[in-house]
Amino acid sequence: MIQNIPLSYYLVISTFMFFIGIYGFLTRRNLITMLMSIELILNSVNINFVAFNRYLYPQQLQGHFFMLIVIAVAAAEAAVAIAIIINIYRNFKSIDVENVDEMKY
Amino acid sequence: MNILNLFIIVPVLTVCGIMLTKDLKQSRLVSAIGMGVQLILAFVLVYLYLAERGAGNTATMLFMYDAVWFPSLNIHYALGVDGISVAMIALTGIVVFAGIFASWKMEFLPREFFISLIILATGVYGFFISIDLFTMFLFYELAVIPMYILIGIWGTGPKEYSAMKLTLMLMAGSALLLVGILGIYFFSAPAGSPLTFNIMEISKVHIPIEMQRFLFPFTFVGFGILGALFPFHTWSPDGHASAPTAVSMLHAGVLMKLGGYGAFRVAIFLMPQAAQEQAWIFLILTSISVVYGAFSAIVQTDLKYINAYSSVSHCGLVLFAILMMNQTAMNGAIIQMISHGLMTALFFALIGMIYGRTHTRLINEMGGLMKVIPFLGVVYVIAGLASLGLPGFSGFVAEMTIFVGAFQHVDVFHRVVTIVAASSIVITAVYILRVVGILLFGPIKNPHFLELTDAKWYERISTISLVLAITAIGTAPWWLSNMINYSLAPIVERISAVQVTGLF
Amino acid sequence: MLNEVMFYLFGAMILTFSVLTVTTRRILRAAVYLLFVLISTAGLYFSLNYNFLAAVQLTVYAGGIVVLIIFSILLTSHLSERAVMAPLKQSIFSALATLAGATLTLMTILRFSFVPNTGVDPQLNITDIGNSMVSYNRDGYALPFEVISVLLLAAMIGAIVVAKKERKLKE
Amino acid sequence: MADYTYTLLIPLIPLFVFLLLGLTGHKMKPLVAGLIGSTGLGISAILSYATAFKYFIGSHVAGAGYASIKGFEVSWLHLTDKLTIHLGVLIDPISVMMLVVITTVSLMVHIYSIGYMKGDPGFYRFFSFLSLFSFSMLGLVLATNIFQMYIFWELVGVSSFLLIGYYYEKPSAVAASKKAFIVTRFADLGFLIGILMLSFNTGTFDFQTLTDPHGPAIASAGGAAFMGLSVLTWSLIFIFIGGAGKSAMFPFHIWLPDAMEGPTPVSALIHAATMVVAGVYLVARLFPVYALGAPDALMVVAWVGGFSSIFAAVIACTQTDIKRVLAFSTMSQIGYMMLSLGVSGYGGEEGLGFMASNFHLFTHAMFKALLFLGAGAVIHAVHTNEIGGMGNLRKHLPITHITFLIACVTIAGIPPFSAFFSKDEILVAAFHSNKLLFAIEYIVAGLTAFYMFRLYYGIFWGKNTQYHHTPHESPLVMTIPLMILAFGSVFAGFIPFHALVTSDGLPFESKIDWLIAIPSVLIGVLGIVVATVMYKKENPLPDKVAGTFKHLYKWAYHKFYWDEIYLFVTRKIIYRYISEPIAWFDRHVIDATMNGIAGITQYSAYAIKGLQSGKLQQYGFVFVSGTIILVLIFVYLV
Repeated sequence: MIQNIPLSYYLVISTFMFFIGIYGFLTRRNLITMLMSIELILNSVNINFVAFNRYLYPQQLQGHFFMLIVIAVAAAEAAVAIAIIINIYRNFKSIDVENVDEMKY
Repeated sequence: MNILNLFIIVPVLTVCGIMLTKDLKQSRLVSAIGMGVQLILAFVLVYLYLAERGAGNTATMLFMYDAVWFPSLNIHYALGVDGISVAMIALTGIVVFAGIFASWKMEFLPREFFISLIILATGVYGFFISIDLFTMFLFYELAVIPMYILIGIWGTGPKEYSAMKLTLMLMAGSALLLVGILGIYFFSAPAGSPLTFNIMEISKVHIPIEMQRFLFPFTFVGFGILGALFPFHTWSPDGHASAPTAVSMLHAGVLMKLGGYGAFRVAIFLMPQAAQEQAWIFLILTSISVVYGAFSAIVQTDLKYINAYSSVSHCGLVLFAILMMNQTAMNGAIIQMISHGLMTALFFALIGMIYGRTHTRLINEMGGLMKVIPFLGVVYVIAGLASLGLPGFSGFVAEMTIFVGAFQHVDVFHRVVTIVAASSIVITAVYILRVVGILLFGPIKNPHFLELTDAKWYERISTISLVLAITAIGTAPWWLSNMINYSLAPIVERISAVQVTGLF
Repeated sequence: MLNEVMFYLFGAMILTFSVLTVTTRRILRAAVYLLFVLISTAGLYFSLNYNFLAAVQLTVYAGGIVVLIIFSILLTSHLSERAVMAPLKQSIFSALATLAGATLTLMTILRFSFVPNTGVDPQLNITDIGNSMVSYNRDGYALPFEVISVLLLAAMIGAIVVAKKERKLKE
Repeated sequence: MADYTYTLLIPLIPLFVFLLLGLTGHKMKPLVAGLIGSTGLGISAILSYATAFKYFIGSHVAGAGYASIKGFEVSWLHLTDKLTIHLGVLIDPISVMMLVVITTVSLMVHIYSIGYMKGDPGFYRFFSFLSLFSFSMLGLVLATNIFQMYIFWELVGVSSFLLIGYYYEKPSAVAASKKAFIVTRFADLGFLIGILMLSFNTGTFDFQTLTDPHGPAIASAGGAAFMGLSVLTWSLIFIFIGGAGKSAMFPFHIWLPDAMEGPTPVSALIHAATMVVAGVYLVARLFPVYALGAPDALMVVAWVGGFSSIFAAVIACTQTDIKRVLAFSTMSQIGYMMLSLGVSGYGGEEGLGFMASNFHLFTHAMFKALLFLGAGAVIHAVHTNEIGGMGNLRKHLPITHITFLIACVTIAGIPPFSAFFSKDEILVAAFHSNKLLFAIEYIVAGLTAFYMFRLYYGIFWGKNTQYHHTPHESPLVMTIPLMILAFGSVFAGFIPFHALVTSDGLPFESKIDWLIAIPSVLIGVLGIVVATVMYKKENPLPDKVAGTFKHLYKWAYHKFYWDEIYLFVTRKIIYRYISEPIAWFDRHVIDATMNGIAGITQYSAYAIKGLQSGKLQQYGFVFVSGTIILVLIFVYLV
């Protein structure tokens, strides 16, 4: 069964996903794509939780619930973020992150 | 109930009372009553103090009160007074009282103004009565911070700039001071016994000389900045010029004395060896202060600047005398603090009153005011004469005590700085008479001045109370001097017990 | 065997679509690629025998969040629009930092040998999960559940307030 | 020993009057204020006369000498273990003599002022200041110790300041008062330093201890040396600087002519009879110390006095403002007194100069006050100070004329008027000590007679000047003091000073040395004759003489440019080259440094705030790289 696939493989996948998300966050100019990058990051973390739960402590449920909570947080975050993005769009007529630097200093 | 606690409680109650008031009339009334009570308390304290001494109480500090308020660091709310602090409290009482009357017509945000003013006064009272270094520092900060608000909101001219400058420089002083105080705290306790902030406890041990050498400059300069030590005095002219009348009065009259008092009570008293060693540096600085301030005052054209520079000169004399470290000079320093506090408060009150009438502080635009506002004119002349050290007023007593004391040192260095400092009495005469001559005498330059009215009753209360105090000290100095001398004796004994071969 | 195939398949899909998500110039496509990533992740969960999680992943993430994102894309962009890419310098530095981070993490992970607990092969059913979610016993998660529900409520209200058009002051 | 506690009242009554008039005077009728002032002073005068009578005659045991007695003393301020400032009254020959002089002149001036100041809006103020001055001056002469003297010395200075600046709306008066105060203040600094040195070395302020010939002060004469002179000598020289400032000795004399801006009675009281002789009194007070402890300091006194007397006499010959002529004459006469003290020795016949100095002080007070009050009457009548605006007044002002003439004859040293006696003693003392000084005094005697009669002729004879309204004689309230003082001027010379006021309290025999007296009288007469020839009738002679000594005349007329030198020093050097640079330095260097520190802080803040760009991705990049680096450090390197 799953023993054929080592735990590290999952971790490798989640690591790559995580850093791809970070790369996206650092390079994409569109706020929504940045948001999507964050979703990637969160998702990669979820994979870790689930994999650890499955491999190391299969009789327990912590990983499950962490994942559920992260999803909930991700949903909440997405909702708020999109609300903010829409508001920004309304004020700046753009959602390019380069234009949104009023909050400096 | 310890009487000293009242000095904190009464202002706090007054502040609460002001919060309940609605307008200028009510708030100034409450302030006047509160500070009047405080003034009476101050006199009661003087009386009780003298009575205790008369009854043969020889303890260094009287009316001690002690409560722990931060046990883990051994910080106490420790109170106690000796003759010196009693004298300073009486000074504060008079100046604050006069200050309230000088701001009788504070139309703009009166409640907030009086609250800030009284918080400041609380800080000053607290500073003078506490004998715990940390509590002292706390009250010191409490006195300095409201200054920013008072100048920044109710000031004139470039008030934000001045307020910022004053506060920042004084805060820099506080920072140095904090280093000094913490250093004293950590290095004063003998091995095995708990660390303490209590001055009387610390004075029983000797801080290691190496630490003293390091900590003394921090502490002395920290207090010295507030005492307008050259070259850290530049906040004073700007700050005073921008501050509203009562604030200038309190600041020059009382707050700057915190510097002198602290330098004496903390820096020199607790670290006598280092003080003896390093005194020469600061003696040079202070004698520069004295002469330099006076010379600068000669060419100023703004009344408040003149007075601010004169304060630099006079406060320089205070620190100068403290550094002479003998009983007579130190006695003179304390009297000079009180005397200068009263005189300069009187000056600033008068300047405020004159400014309120003429709407200018530039002496070149004024002239002949004696004719139209004789009361203020006469009081101004009295203040001027007191300031240049006329016998019969407090300044003379203070200066003469200082000079006689300073002259007790036989070496050339001390003689030279003494003579340099003494020469300020001539320069002082020059700038005082210049101002008086231009401002009050001569023909009236501006026809609009002919319509000016003389002092109102509240202005008279303010000025007369100060003039009376100045004259009282000037004509009967012995009670003040003896009161101070009694308390100075143990301090001087401690200082002179350590004879260090300094540079001179 | 099947598991292995599924794992490699989903792993490859995840990586591919992740890369595509962050590199494509069309924003709507990026959202769709993201959807694929999420679905592939759900596939991974299936292969781990965690059906409930996979279901949640599909419904909430793929069904909820992605739809939300797509809506907002439609609200704020034109479909024909090509996303502006970051300047080369920024891309290179980001890539370098990312690569360094990935290398570092991978080195850490791979150097550590995890010892899987192979003794049990739990058969989880939804009832157990539901019970422990609302249980307040030692292994119960009632409190986090409540907390997260409050958070969701707050986020919802917050999102509404933020996104609401400000009323004109002068009417 | 007699009880002299009541002498305390002599200064205290004027103080009370000062406070009364100062606080409530503006509500009084002017005349009431004047009367209160005069009455107060009158009581003081009577008490002084009583004291003088009691001290010199009443309780004196013949042949025992005059002791110095402390009538009263309280401790005022405790300074060090040894030094305590006391306030009290000291009764000895010179203080009693000064009491008489001050109260007499002051009383005359008070009465005179009731007429002179009539109608002035500040009438009460004038009288309260006069009382303040009287109080201070009396306190000064009664001082039991040098510090008390310094206290009253300053008070005297300030009363002088207030009275010179009495017409405060007149800029020249304000300037003059300022000048007087600051110049004397500068000299007082010397006095203060002198006191500090003296008291430190002797451990006492007290005059009785200081002047005790076997006391610590004189015993310390040999002490450490600085520039060849002992500490005692230096301290006494410093003290003399203070005295020279008050007494308008060269080079501190510049304030005195300007001080004539004050009302004339003030000039008579302060700047002729009393305050300006305070310097003489100071040296006389410390005379045993000077004579026994520091003869070098005494030489300084003599030479400063001698130089001042001839310097002032030369200037006086050229001035045209009558009050300024009198001012320089005062300076010249005080120079006489100083010189006389300077050439004196201690004890017995040796102390002739000391006696002569005090004698001259006494007679000078009488005739100089008379001259000033007479000049005041003239000014009152013609409303100008300039000699050019006067002339031929003898018919209009008969009483003033006679009394003025008496005073002029007195100052010229013609027997039997009082100054003849006192001046003769001075000349004798100088003759026995220093021939050069003696010669100077002869010249000064001639010059004195010359310029006084120049003045006299200029006012009362000379050309017929047209006046706007006919000058009329002053009221009785002004002329009676003139007559009383004239009486004093004539007969004061017969007081046996050598039996009363001597350096060691013991009387000695003194008689007129005709070999010296007759030439001096002749010189005086010569001066009068020259003045008569030149000025009695209007003639071109004065201009011709002035033309002959053109440069000397010009220099003397401009007071040898001392005012200009002082102006240069104060305006240019102190104001322009010290104060302004310091003020500039304060604003532009020290304050700029502070502002610079603030500026640097602000600049760095701006520099750092660039990092806070608001660019989300930049933050993200920094965050990620930072995390990587930290992980690298903490996981792999540490």
